[in-house]
Amino acid sequence: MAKIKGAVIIDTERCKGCEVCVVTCPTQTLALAVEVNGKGYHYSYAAFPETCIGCANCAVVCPDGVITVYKLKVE
Amino acid sequence: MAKIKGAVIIDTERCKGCEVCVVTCPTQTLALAVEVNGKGYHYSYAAFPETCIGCANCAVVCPDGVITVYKLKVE
Amino acid sequence: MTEEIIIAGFGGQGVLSMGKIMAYSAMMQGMEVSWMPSYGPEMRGGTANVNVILSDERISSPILRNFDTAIILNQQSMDKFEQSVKPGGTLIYDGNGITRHPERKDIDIYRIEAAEEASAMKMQKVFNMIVLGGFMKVKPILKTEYVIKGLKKSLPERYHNLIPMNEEAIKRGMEIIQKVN
Amino acid sequence: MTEEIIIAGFGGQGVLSMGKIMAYSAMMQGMEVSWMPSYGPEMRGGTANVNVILSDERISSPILRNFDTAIILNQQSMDKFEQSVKPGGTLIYDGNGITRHPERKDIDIYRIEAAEEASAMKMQKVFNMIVLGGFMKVKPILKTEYVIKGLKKSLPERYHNLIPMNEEAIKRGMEIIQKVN
Amino acid sequence: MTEVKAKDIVKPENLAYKKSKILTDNVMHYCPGCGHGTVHRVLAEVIEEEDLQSKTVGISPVGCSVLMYNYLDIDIQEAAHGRAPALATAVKRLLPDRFVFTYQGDGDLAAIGTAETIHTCNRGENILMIFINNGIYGMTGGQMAPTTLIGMKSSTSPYGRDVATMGSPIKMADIVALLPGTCYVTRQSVNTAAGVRKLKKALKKAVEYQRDKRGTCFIEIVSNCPSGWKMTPVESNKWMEENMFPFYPLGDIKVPKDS
Amino acid sequence: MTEVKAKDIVKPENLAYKKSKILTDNVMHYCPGCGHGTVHRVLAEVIEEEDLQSKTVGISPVGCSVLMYNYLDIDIQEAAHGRAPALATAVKRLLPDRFVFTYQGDGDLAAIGTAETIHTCNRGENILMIFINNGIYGMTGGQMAPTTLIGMKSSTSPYGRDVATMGSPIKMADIVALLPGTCYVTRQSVNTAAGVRKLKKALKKAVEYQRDKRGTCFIEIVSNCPSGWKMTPVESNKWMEENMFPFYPLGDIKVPKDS
Amino acid sequence: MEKELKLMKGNEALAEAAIRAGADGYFGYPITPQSEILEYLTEANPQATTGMVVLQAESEVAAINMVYGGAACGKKVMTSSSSPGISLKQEGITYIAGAELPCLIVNVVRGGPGLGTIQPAQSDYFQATKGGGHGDYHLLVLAPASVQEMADFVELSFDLAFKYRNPVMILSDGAIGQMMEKVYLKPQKKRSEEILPWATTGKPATRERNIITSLDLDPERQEKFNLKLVAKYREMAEKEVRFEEFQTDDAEYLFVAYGTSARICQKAIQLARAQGIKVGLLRPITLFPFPKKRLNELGSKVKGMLAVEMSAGQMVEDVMLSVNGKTRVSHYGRMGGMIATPEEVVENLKIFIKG
Amino acid sequence: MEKELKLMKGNEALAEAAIRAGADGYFGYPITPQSEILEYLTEANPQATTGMVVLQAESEVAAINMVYGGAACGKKVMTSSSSPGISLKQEGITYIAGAELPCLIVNVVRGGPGLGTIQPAQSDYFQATKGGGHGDYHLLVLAPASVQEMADFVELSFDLAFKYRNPVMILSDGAIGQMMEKVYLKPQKKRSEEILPWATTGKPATRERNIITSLDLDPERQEKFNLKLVAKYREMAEKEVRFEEFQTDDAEYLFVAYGTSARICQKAIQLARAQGIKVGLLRPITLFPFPKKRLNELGSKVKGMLAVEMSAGQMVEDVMLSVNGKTRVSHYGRMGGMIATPEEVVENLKIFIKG
Ligand SMILES: Cc1ncc(C[n+]2csc(CCOP(=O)(O)OP(=O)(O)O)c2C)c(N)n1
Ligand SMILES: Cc1ncc(C[n+]2csc(CCOP(=O)(O)OP(=O)(O)O)c2C)c(N)n1
Ligand code: SF4
Ligand code: SF4
Ligand code: SF4
Ligand code: SF4
Ligand code: SF4
Ligand code: SF4
Ligand SMILES: [Mg+2]
Ligand SMILES: [Mg+2]
Repeated sequence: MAKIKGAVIIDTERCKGCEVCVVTCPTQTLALAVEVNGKGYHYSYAAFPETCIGCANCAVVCPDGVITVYKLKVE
Repeated sequence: MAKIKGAVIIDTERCKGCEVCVVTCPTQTLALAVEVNGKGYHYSYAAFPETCIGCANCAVVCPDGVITVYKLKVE
Repeated sequence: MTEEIIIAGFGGQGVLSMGKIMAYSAMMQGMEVSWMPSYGPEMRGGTANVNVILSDERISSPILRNFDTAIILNQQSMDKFEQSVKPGGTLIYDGNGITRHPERKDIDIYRIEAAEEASAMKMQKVFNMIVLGGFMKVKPILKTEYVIKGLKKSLPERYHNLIPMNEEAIKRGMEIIQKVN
Repeated sequence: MTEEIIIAGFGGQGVLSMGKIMAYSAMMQGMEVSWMPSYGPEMRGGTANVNVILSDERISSPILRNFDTAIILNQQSMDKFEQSVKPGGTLIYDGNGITRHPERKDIDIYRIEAAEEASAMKMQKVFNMIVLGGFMKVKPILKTEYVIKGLKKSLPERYHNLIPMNEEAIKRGMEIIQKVN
Repeated sequence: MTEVKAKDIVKPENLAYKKSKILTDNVMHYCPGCGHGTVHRVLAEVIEEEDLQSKTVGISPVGCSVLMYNYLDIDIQEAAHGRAPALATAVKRLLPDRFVFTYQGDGDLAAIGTAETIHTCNRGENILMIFINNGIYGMTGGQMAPTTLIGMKSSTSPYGRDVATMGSPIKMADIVALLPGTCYVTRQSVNTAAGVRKLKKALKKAVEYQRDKRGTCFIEIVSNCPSGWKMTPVESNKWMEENMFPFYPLGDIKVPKDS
Repeated sequence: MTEVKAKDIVKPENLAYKKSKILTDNVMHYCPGCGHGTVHRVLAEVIEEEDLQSKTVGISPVGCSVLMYNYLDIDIQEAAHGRAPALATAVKRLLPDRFVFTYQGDGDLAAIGTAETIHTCNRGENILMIFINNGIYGMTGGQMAPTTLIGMKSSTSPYGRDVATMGSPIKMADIVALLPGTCYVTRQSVNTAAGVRKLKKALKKAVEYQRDKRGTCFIEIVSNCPSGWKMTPVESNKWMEENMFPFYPLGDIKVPKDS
Repeated sequence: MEKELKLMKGNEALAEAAIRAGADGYFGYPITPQSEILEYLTEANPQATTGMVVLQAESEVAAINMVYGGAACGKKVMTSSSSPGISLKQEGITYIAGAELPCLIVNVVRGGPGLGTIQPAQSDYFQATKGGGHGDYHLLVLAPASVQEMADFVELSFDLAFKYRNPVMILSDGAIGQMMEKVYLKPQKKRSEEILPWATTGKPATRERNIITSLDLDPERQEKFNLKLVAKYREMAEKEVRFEEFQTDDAEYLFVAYGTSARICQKAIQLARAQGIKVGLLRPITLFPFPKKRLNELGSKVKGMLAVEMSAGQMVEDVMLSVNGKTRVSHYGRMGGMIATPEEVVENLKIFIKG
Repeated sequence: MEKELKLMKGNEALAEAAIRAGADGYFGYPITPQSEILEYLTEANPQATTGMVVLQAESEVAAINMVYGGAACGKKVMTSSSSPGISLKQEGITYIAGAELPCLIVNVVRGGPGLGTIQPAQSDYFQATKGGGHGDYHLLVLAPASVQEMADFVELSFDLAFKYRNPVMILSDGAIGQMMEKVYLKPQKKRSEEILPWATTGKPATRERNIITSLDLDPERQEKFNLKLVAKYREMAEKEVRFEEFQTDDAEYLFVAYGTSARICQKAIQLARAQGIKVGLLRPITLFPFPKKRLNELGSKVKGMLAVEMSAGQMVEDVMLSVNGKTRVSHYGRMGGMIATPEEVVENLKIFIKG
């Protein structure tokens, strides 16, 4: 069965830690970091990258447009 | 049979000759005068006073409120 | 030569357009002109007046207190402007509706029964042209040919058939104006 | 005595309210005070600073270029205000997030690890009170009892249970502030 | 049947109609046949009959009715163009037991004053708004109004109102009826005696609703402007019936739920 | 199933989503989680995908989005508070083949700009109006907006919006849908990926309608203001779903007759 | 009753003082840097205590016209805004002046033109004093220089507004609006229940109807009205000029400055005198009427006057008109939300002295 | 091509001249005494010939903001109104000045304040020249005194507006708007098709995006912008001052008057000289920038200057600022729609001469 694997690249320095992507992700791939970035925000990152299915929902809801998504069909 | 007789008093100096009362009167009592008043208007007057039934329609539509109406029930 | 004129009467008597035709024809004759109305809220029945200046020189003030000629078409205007005619000047008035006639001795007074004439001729619309004719007779500044040109310019094309009637009115005005004093 | 102070840091660090409590307690001690914030569009994350003046005399300008004391809570503010301390004046700063430490030799420099302490004590909310405690130690103008009074006035009734925690924070601040040069 | 002479009829006890004393003796500056005068007269009657003179504050607009204060013997404020509802809002809030009304033309209420109209209705201010819709700017000499009909000529739509460039006539009553703040929205006319009598009833209802603090009452009166329309008064009324009424149908648009 | 490493996936040919180039690299000044940013991003995508950069003139309002010109790589005019539709009217009439849109908040569009909103829609200007309804004045620190919900607290309704004194929240989309000048009126949101994708479709329709000169398109976006509402972004989205959406239901309110 | 001591922002002090002065109504629209006024009032909710009406209007235009309506009822009403909002109110303001109504308008000035900045400025001086609206009218303009004056000028404004039946403006700026200082607040006054004889509150049988209007279609009557206004402004100029002097006795040079700039000049005087420069300050408190007479007198005494303003040079024109060539007059200004420091004022005084 | 001779009202001449100057758009709202401008344009329907857009807006506020939008596209756009409408436009005007946009605003002044009268006045001088809106900005203000100038100043205004990227105002009055005179009209110009480099017309790949705004949240940058404006106004003062002199060579006294008042003063000169009084006239054509330098020179030559205005005294302040005490300056004014006659001006000149 063909499966879709995804990966996200988050520009963590520009992330404002709003968590909107985190709650949107259907596969709980994302989480907010314990550390803060240069602006003082707990940025979002792919805590469980292997679960990402590349649906781009996170990127589509990110108000700051800091997520880039890639996906690959894996046989 | 009881009949209603009416009479109108028109303040001809204040009348602007708009003719609205004339066309409103159900009994064709009123007409515009050939002469003009001090303001240059062909004022309205009771051309056929005997036909007036005192319905006050003329007074009610007169924009300048210059008509006073009286009526009497005649047996 | 500078002629300073006021025309005053009811709105609807064609006061403003008479002034306009005067100014236009003078302009066609190469003169300097100004036409300055007193304007009010745009409603019927008020009074209207216009200052018209016809001159060989550049016109300074278009608004004046005293005039060479006053053309007066109702009682209110008579009350207001009789005194504004310069000594030696001219007052032309229509007697219709005038209850107190002009009394000054130091000016020339003319009367023109234009309203009467207009209704006799069934040409209410050209009442003001009759008055204009009177003025042209008394003060021969404007030439009839230019007045007609002026009319042509100021009337929309579709009314040009009315021009002969206007010409007729001017002629009548010239005939019926009468010196009073 | 006149003490001219600037407090500068991120919005959200409690810069403005620290200034307000200073002003309030000084006022309760009978001093003249002024509190002048730099205000921006009301959005999070910007920088904030406030000029506070405590004085025995009527205060003239509430806006100043040079200060007796600067309390500096982030790098941007350090860059902007280090030079504005008067020679012989005082600079107090929190080392957290500071990448370039103050370099002046002609002023007294104090460091207070308030952010660290606040998170150690799990009292992030009273970070600014720790800093205030440090200031009170270095510049003994404000009396703790009046500061507490000030806190009571500025906190809504329902938060008065937090006052002991604030008092504790001030005490900690007095303890942990350290002279650097 | 006996012969009756006029002098037998004209006696105080036989009086059938006389203008209200609230209408002053000043000659109204309105053009012959203009509906403004009729509305003033009816309004005066209502104020008299409801004994409201000492309680009424009226707000006149900028428009032909700017001089309303010369004709109604009540306290009146003359507002800036379009702002009568703002004045009325303050008056009513500061003097909640007074009867407060605005009187506005279509330029005033539906063009420059659109925001004030909508927000006053939306707040549900307890006032009466009287809206004289004559499809034109009367006062300034007959320019196009927001309510000018499609194809209708005015001094600023000399070739007729063109939808593509000037938009469609706007139905303010329908818009304010949408807002929860209004309690009574109706469209009336004064070109016939029956119409005038209906308007009077509507005005009385508005007085009652205001007394009961029900919200904003909005009475539109589709009216004529013989001068602006370049018609005789009688022609203008006819034209109005044939052209305005189909587009602005008369009758109640919104009535209080329990009435 | 083979193990796939991130580095195998992150390759240009596998790109699934990347922000549009029309969105500049400037860090947006919006608060974390604010819907303004999302709408900007979608708008940028549409402008890019429809190849409109060289044809677009945008009008930003006074409100949090005043600085829109820092984030969209297109020509932008910054209007006075409430007046964006007036600017857009002139731009579109002078440059009829350009894609012209306004972007306004609820204070801007539904309070001070009410008259411009309504008359621009009534004239049926061929523009797109984007309306961010977050029920509050974000920019100035959280004051009540005309669209603030009943009972909702703000810095000028600290005890909650009270209908009796402050009126009800106003539904601008419903009002403008009444006007013949509008061709497309819809209410959207950006709090979920599905919502964002719908908004994008709506924007593309508006582009098409404007190209076809169908009249005014009006897209309301019910959005959040975490700062003004004093909530975290995630809380604010939840609150919005539970409170704003019932009152401002999402979906099309008016669509062109033949579509 | 004792005055109450508080630490408040200028905006808050003004709002609280309005309640205590027995104001009947406030109508406003949010704008930085003065939104605290409306916010404070909605929080304080005086409707429940004094009965004062507080209403957020749909716009500044609506707000000023609400003020018009309320003032026409003889009520103590007010509005506040900042520069762009005040520009929008200009038509309403000239109507209020033309209808001779009392009211208070507060402008907490920010940098302009246009949307500008939200930082403090004094660049609305011309608008406030010469008439930003059309027609020959003037506001009476008060310029507070402290939070205390923000509070005190409210009652003063209402008193003057009713005395002259003229709108009064408090011309403040973002600095004074946003800063906190000590302020002594007066005790609560009761709202007046008096019905003023000219007010439109419903016509009783006992008087003629009252009409509030700014219209007169007859220019002769309108001119009489204009002359009445001129006479009123002249009376203000005679009776209502207010100013404060600092160290003018021995001054060889004079700062002229109001509001925030005057505060800065006070400090600049200390600095300058420490350097041996004898400089004083005249602080106009009323900007209209302007302290012309006193400045003219001082014009004979000093070697020069430096107008210090947060503007490109506006009040300086009134200074020049006051001294009419008697002494040198110059201007030093910062703009766009920038505020001069006392130090730079001294530097510029020295440049001025050098000529 | 020949110039065309017509008899026209000032308002009509201005409207026709706008079409012929190749204007791109007019946005206005009716108000007496200038409604003829919009009426003339709708009748002429230039959309069908030159492509000029003519639109009746829902209000003056909308109209001025349409002008803002159109000007931001680099188009030749204009609006017109009369006093109350101009007051409403103040916010829009200061935005346009703050965004450095070119446009033409026509004010056909009527008596104020408030609704006032509809008769001619000159009481909006301060508003026009000092800035009726907030913030430090100025319009370039032209004052026509004839129907010919109503026509001629349209193209001049657009030229100046684009040269300086600054709004230009034609400050006329009801008399000049309503009166008819001879006017020579220039031939029709084609509308420009040039796309200006700063205009917002859609960003091609070849340039950075264009942004039109009056906002700068950073006061330091805002101040730099304010200084740029100051420099621009200074440049105008150097290059754009326009005025006309009548019989100043031998004048012992000087009238200073613009627009309608200047016309009246010309006649007054004739009357006064006939009585042996050597009086001349300086007529400022630009009110901002004001002919300060020339007046200052004349200040050394004449025994006094009488500013004649249809106002309570506004331009007279600029006359005084120009001469700075060098000579006596006084004011004679009518108000509220009244116009002085030449005779009464002479009477008042005599009173002035007596002292
Ligand atoms: C701010 C302002 N703009 C414009 C005007 C000019 N004006 C006076 S009345 C009017 C319109 C009147 O039309 P409407 O409201 O329909 O009233 P009507 O005269 O038809 O009864 C206008 C535009 C004004 N006085 N003030
Ligand atoms: C004439 C004017 N009035 C008021 C303001 C202040 N102001 C700036 S933004 C704003 C409201 C913003 O609210 P909204 O339109 O809802 O936008 P948001 O910030 O919520 O996106 C106000 C009142 C102004 N700049 N200009
Ligand atoms: S692309 Fe989809 S699965 Fe992957 S992180 Fe984003 S939302 Fe989650
Ligand atoms: S949505 Fe964007 S800004 Fe928000 S946490 Fe996720 S990556 Fe960061
Ligand atoms: S009262 Fe009736 S019948 Fe008599 S004249 Fe009037 S309308 Fe005619
Ligand atoms: S309706 Fe009145 S004004 Fe008109 S003609 Fe009849 S009486 Fe005269
Ligand atoms: S212009 Fe029209 S609305 Fe005005 S009074 Fe005349 S008819 Fe009535
Ligand atoms: S204040 Fe509200 S609307 Fe403005 S950026 Fe912040 S969250 Fe968004
Ligand atoms: Mg109308
Ligand atoms: Mg909002």
